[in-house]
Amino acid sequence: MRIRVQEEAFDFGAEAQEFAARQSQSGAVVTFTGIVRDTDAGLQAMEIEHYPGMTQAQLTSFAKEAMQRFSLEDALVIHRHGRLVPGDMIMMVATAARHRKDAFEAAEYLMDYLKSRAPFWKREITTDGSADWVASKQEDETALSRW
Amino acid sequence: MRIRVQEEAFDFGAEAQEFAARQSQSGAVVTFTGIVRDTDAGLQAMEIEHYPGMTQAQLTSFAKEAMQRFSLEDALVIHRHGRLVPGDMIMMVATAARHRKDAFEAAEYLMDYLKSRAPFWKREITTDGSADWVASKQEDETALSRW
Amino acid sequence: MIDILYFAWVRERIGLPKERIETSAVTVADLVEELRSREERYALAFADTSALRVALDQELSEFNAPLAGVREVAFFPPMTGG
Amino acid sequence: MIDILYFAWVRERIGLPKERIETSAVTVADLVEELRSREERYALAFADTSALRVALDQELSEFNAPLAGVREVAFFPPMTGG
Repeated sequence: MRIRVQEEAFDFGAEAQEFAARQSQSGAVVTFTGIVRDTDAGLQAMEIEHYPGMTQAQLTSFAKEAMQRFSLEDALVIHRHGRLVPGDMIMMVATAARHRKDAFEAAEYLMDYLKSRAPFWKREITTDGSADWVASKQEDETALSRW
Repeated sequence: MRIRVQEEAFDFGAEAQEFAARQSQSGAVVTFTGIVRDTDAGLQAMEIEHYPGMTQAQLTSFAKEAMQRFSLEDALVIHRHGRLVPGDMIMMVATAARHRKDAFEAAEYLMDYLKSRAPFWKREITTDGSADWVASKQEDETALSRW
Repeated sequence: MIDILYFAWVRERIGLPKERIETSAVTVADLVEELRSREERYALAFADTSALRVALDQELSEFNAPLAGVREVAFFPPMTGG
Repeated sequence: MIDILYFAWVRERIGLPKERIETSAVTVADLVEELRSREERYALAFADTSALRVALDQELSEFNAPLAGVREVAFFPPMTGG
């Protein structure tokens, strides 16, 4: 299980490959990657603030819970903070399990918790210079009730 | 949308990276990779037979349906046939959508159809030399009823 | 003339991957009956059609489907892809 | 002495990321009341606590939680990770 919170970019392909290659018992590997996408208003950058002392511990606790709940062989979470531009990868999770159902559900579980329970806050800087904090979505809160 | 049925190995990390990088509208990319895993009986190899005339068309039709149903920006399916050994990657799917729910569901949809409706047949060659066709699972058939 | 393809253990039991035959069978089920009556290995392969799947011209179909116009019939066990 | 941390728009409204204060507040809600009464900018930041989340010693908590033994309190809007 590996958890990384970092400002620098990560190499999604290399991380995904390495993760899949180091599993010995798992027939199923699922990855999720979040990418900064342009908005209708024109996005110049996305700034991600976080709570340094809490982030790593919180992500570790989600991953531990996922490992147990979905009988994972392994899990990986990488989440960036700082300034990102459209096309940049924000974060990724990867899960490895014997069966695909567990690998899929664990990845969705991690994403649902990352969205609403990990101490990150996104701000969108539009091309006209305005900066707006991204509002949390009710649907993200609702998604948690599934678990 | 790309569909590849091939005997040779594929580079999962490079495919995943390239797939994620070529999306311009999607905030969410999900990949699934199937890996040959060892069995209790000791697996020497897995041989995958397929129906050449039908495979490509069938996979294309699943991917088209997934594109529409889950509003995908893109989808990728790669499936190997021939002789594989434990640790080899059998196949991968990748899906790109604006929202993570669609990307996840589309990948699961593709996997459920690949498992039970794509003309591949697996045979396990154990270390003691016996060769057994893998039986289809009732749970895979049941999984289809979700869609 | 119709091409018949066999895959996986159906191919193994019958002992060949493909054959071309002349048939007047109206449905897939008729064709199966005809094949079964040929030889023991066919009877064995088609003993339980609930364990088999059929594709007509490379599309999944049913055993009660008509064969009119069909050029390629394939018999195989439930698929195990992914 | 207790450390109070502010994130995102809470930090912006209050105008600082962190401060150390002396308080006799028993619960988080008491502490919020105390802060609100200090200055307009606090009153503004804490106008609607249903829009806020709180962590005690880096664990998510509730506004009715006791502060006894707590060394670090953090206030922030609902999280938007992923």
